[in-house]
Amino acid sequence: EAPQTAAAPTGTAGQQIVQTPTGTAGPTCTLSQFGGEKFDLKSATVGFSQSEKEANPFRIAETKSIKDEAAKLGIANLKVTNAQSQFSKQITDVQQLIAQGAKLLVIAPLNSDGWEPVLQQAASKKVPIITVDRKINAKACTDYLTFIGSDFYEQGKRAADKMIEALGGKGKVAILLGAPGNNVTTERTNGFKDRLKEKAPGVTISFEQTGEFAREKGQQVTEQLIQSNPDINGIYAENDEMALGAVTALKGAGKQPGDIKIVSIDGTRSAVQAIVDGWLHSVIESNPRFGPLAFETAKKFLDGEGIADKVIISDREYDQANAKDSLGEAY
Amino acid sequence: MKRTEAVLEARGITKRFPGVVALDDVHLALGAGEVHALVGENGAGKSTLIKVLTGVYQPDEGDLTYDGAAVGFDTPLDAQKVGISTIYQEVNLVPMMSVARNLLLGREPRGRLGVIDTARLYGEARGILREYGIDTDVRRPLRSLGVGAQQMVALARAVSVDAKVVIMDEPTSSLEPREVETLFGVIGRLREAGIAVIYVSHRLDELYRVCDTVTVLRDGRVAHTGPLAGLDRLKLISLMLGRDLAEVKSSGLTRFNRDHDRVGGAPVVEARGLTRRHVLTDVTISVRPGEVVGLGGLLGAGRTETAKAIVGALPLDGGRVLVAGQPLPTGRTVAAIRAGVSMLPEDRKAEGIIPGLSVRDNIALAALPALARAGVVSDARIDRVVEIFMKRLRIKAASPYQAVSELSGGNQQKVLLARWLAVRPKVLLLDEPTRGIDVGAKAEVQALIDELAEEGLGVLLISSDLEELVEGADRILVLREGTVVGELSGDDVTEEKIMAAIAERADD
Amino acid sequence: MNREQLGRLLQHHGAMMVLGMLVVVGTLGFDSFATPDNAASIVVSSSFLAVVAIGTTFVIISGGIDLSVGSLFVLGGVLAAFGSQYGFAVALLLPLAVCGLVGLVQGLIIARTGLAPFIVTLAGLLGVRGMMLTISNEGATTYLVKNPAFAALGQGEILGLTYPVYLTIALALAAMVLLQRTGFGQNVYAIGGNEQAAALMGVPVARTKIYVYLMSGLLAGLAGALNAARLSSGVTILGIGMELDAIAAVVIGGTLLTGGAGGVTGTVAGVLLLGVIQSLINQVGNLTSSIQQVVSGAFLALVVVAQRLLSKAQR
Amino acid sequence: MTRWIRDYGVYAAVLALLVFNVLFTPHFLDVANFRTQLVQVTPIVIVSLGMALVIGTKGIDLSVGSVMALAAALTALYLGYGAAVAIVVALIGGAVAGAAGGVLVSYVGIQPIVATLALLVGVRGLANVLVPQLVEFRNPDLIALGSNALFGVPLIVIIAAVLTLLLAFLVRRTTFGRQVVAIGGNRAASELSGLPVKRVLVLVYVISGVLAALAGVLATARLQASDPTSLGMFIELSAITAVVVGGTPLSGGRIRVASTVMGALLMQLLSATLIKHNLPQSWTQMVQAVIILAAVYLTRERGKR
Ligand SMILES: Nc1ncnc2c1ncn2[C@@H]1O[C@H](COP(=O)(O)OP(=O)(O)OP(=O)(O)O)[C@@H](O)[C@H]1O
Ligand SMILES: Nc1ncnc2c1ncn2[C@@H]1O[C@H](COP(=O)(O)OP(=O)(O)OP(=O)(O)O)[C@@H](O)[C@H]1O
Ligand SMILES: [Mg+2]
Ligand SMILES: [Mg+2]
Repeated sequence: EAPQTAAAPTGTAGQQIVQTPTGTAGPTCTLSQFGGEKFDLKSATVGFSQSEKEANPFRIAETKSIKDEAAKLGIANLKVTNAQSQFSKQITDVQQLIAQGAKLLVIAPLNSDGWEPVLQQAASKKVPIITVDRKINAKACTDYLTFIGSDFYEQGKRAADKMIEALGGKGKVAILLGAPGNNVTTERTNGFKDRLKEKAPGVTISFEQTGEFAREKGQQVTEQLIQSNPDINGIYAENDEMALGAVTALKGAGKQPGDIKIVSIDGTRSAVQAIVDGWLHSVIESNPRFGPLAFETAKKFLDGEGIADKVIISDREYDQANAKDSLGEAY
Repeated sequence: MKRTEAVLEARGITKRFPGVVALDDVHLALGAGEVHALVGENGAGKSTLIKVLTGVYQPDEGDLTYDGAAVGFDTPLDAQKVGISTIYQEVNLVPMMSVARNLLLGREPRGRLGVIDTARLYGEARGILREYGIDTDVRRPLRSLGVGAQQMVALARAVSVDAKVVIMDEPTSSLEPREVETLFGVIGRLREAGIAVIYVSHRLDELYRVCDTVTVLRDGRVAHTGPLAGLDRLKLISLMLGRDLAEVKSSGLTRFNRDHDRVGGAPVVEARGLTRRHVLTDVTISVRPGEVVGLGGLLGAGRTETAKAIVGALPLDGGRVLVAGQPLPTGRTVAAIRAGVSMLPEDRKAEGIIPGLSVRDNIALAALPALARAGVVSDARIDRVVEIFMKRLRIKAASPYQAVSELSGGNQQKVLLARWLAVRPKVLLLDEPTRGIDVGAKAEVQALIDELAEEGLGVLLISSDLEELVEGADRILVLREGTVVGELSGDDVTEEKIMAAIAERADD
Repeated sequence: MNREQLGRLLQHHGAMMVLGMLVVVGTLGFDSFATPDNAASIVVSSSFLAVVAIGTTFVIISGGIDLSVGSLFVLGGVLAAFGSQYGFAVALLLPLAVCGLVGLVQGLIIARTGLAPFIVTLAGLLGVRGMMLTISNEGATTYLVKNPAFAALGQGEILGLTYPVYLTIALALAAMVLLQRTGFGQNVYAIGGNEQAAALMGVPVARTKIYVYLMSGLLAGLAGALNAARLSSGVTILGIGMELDAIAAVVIGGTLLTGGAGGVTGTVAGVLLLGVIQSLINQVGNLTSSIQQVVSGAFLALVVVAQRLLSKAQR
Repeated sequence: MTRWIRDYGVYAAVLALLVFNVLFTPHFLDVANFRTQLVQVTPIVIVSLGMALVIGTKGIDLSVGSVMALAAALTALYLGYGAAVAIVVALIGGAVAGAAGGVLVSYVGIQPIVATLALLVGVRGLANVLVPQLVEFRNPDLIALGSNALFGVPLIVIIAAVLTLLLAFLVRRTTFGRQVVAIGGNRAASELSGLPVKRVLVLVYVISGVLAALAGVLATARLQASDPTSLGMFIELSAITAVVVGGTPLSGGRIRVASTVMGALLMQLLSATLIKHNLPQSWTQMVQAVIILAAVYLTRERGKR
């Protein structure tokens, strides 16, 4: 595990970079192992199942990246569905994509568990599935092809590192949790807590309430929090929206930038701007631009190359040092 | 007639509602084969007693014996199970369910596997209804029947079970004469079979025709109980009203005095050729100031529809209404009311009172715009109007702020009259203004109608009570199947002639 | 008479007709719409909502409403997955017992205190989701279905359709018989049509209501359990807004929200209609999520308005 | 006594919760804390006022949350023309959405819950079509509206208070208010009494829409961002709860304005208490369920069996 602090190489404008280069780590999967047949990506029906409304920067960037890349590659028949945050609907969406003859599926799962029916159907038709952003709890290469995305647990740990750094190893921290029942929430929380326990017992968590990944909720919870716990030193927000809501709350309470250290995850433009303005201490990136990597993986797979069981991207982080310069690359 | 031990007996029943003692130490004994009249003014406690007898209410004090044993019914179902069958005052069936399912609810014929056998369900229902002279498609929803037919279904439902006691709370208030005869036939048969009947009605003629004994309730207490034969009619009324016999005698039975000498001038409202498919055909009616025009006919003849059409509450296929020569826009109640035409609806509960509001708010409702300044209500003005009408109509209420739903039927009716008088109409359409209200209140309402006509108000009076119609109206139009089939005026206004007018065409 | 029949036909089978129309449109417009796979996906995914909506149909006909079914659905799933580690019977019975109990309690409160069903089941919606979060460690734990027999209950197939589909059909038929051909069904219609009258006619109003909410709870729990079997896990993020889908399906199916009229056939058609609309949107395959929402809302309004106008025209 | 509980139960419950917090919640007595609670409850109060009116007619308005979102979207779109213009457009949007619901309910005759359910889905979609994602703004006027105070009382709280008084006046003292209650009590009778039933109904839904839109504008001003995706999500349930807990029956025919505000405050204090004591979400929801039931049970209509 290597903490990544590198800013993106110039010229790639926020492109994802792979942390574990394909072929070096873990078992790989080839077309013959998978059992499928080669087909021409350009003329095939490709399905993309988005999980949530394209209403936040992450999802917008994610869907756009897939569509743009498909267009760039000349994939004429890209079918996009959106489950509107309803898991049952996503299952049905994917099944209907399969029924429409999709030869390749790119899925941004709403949830890691519960994919049994889809996986069975895809496996029987030998449709390779690439899941992006979130994992599916199943066997790579048999049930699905591979996973491309960040390591949420790792993000939580890195956020903890940043928090420890900001507080100098001592202080009281509040957590703005994501939506309950979400794998992302769970992993980002666990990573954060484990790391604190391990590295900085002096930092205690005195408050954790859900902000449901939404700005307004983040604002409201923070308002209550700073009222009843005025001695709080840091806030860990599990996404940028809640962090920005917290900033509004702090402003409203007459706090100055930096009074309370805020660390969050995602790397949206507004959040990076807030670092520049001094309100956020740092942001761990979670890069949504899966298009190029997903289709590159698919092409390699179809060309017979071995594909790793997971493709973990290296997320950057933003802080005072690089925020201003990286503003253009944030999504 | 055999009189044996009481089948059903109530002793010392007391029932209190917030603010009222509805029943106070009431005794009632009912023998097998006895038809027992239960009478009293509106609000005397008749319906409450019935509800106590049948498990709808629990008495605060007192006890019941049934078949010689002490009983207590927690629900109406308990009472029904042991053989007490009841027709409650309001038509109490389920409008959206079919006639057959209403009729046999709770005892549907079962087929194999204990599942309802629909063929038999419909067959049995048809059979039962035919006995009561109703020939209708039993699969139709009940609400598609007229009120009278619905009442007959309720009757058939109550009587067709194996009951030892049948209780009827004002069963005839919405029946037409022929149906009333059928009902009396049924009661006769029940008596033969040794079944006890409690019969509530405000129509004294009926009581004398079918009842053996009578219990008079007044203000929740038993004022008299004993055989009906030999009890003078005026005496009975004085018992109900709690007034001297002499006083009752002097005021007479109906309060109408017909000769409205100030009738005259151009019609204040004129309806021409009102037509609505299947309901009304070319109905033309006019009412002059100070005139009481009666509208006669059997149930379902289209009288209510005519009145509704005039005030714009019924969409029409043809015809128009003129007020003082000016045509009214069709289908707009607001316009009719503004022009001075108001209607007192037939169904007090469903279309009249606003139960949650006070007497005061109910009276002021229609006149609100007139009683307000720039949309802001003026309490002073409302108080004045409410006071005037409560006094004039002798509305009995604890205060203007009492909820109207707590008033007895007669007083509710007066509140509604007050609502309409408060908008100062030129014409009032009264649809069954005295239905279900007691002799005392009835006389008051009738006197009021008279008085209003004297003052120059035009009145259209719809009533199924022929006596009332004859005594009250200057001129009578007879409707049948939505068409005017006769007009009577002057000396022709008699019950016989009305009957003849209805019958003449019926025999075609 | 003829018009009356026509009106009744439209009220009862309007959803069925619109469904037919949409299927024709879909078949003509999209090659991949009328394929067995796509049809199966619609039917299979609709079956769970259908089971829930059958319960909702009873509740609505009785003049009530049940907002707790979405929460009971997810609770049922979590309990089933949790119970599956103790065997098939526990996996199936635990959710039924708990969800049935919740339904029973709601029914008792509604029937005995006269509180508005809307509010009681709204409290249920919150409370049950809270229970689910407690069991699943604030939603962090997803129990996996360990019992293969139980998983097969949700995944096994006959003729390309999974068991839950057949179970749903059986339940719908049973519900139809229950509603039309038993005393209980008659009582449900009666209390929905006129509660006071029903009481006076000797209908056990309280008991009927209690059964209705009990049934709704049981069916929601069963649907959740079946879904967990299908997904092989007790997913904790399900069921949000499902009560509204169920109500929409019931209403589209011609059941009056005021109670006293309606039926199961319409509900099933309503559920399928929602499924077909979703599928058509997916067939287009390029609508943005917000446009999808506008289309769904507009369609719901359209169906209800059309139904209303047609049934008005009959009079 | 029972009557007293029915009429003033909400006040007692709010008081009880206040006492609990004063005793057990640190820093509860700070002025800033009360400001926070009032500011947070404002949108719910404003929405509840409209909801109370709708419920008074025996209706229900599920679309309020989506209308808030629509208002947020419109505000963002028209902010370029100045805050005043944006607000007016947003309120007009709310009025139009409300009118759509009102027309469906009164003229077409669709049950309120269905009509407004369709709007709930459709209007939120529309708001998202107009503004697909959260938009931050820097308009000083709008930000001032959300954060400024007058004599220490936040502007938006003053606005909510004034609206409460206005609505109480409307309900108690105007012809319109009486007509609303009468229609809820008995629609057929109101029609025959010559009340402009359909017009009143449309107006009621329009008022609800405008109030929801205003709530949306204020929430947007406070958030300093327009967020049509999640703004007002599920607020209809909170508002209905506030109204019912305040003793306005869902069966219509009665409206209690002051108690509705108390109902909203009760729910706000409750959630604040649970958050401040850092209880997990699961607890929060279960406690809320119990309190709602208890409150509604105590304030229920009695005498009817
Ligand atoms: N549910 C109730 N709550 C409060 N008061 C009631 C209730 N039911 C009846 N009352 C009151 O009890 C008294 C008796 O009413 P009841 O209905 O028994 O009269 P009634 O003799 O049947 O009159 P009517 O001839 O008009 O039918 C009246 O004063 C009435 O206002
Ligand atoms: N809801 C309805 N559906 C179908 N037909 C109806 C409906 N209501 C009334 N009718 C029919 O309209 C006609 C007129 O009925 P209406 O009630 O006006 O009679 P009426 O003379 O006023 O009798 P009464 O007032 O004594 O009940 C009848 O043929 C009746 O069957
Ligand atoms: Mg009575
Ligand atoms: Mg009539």
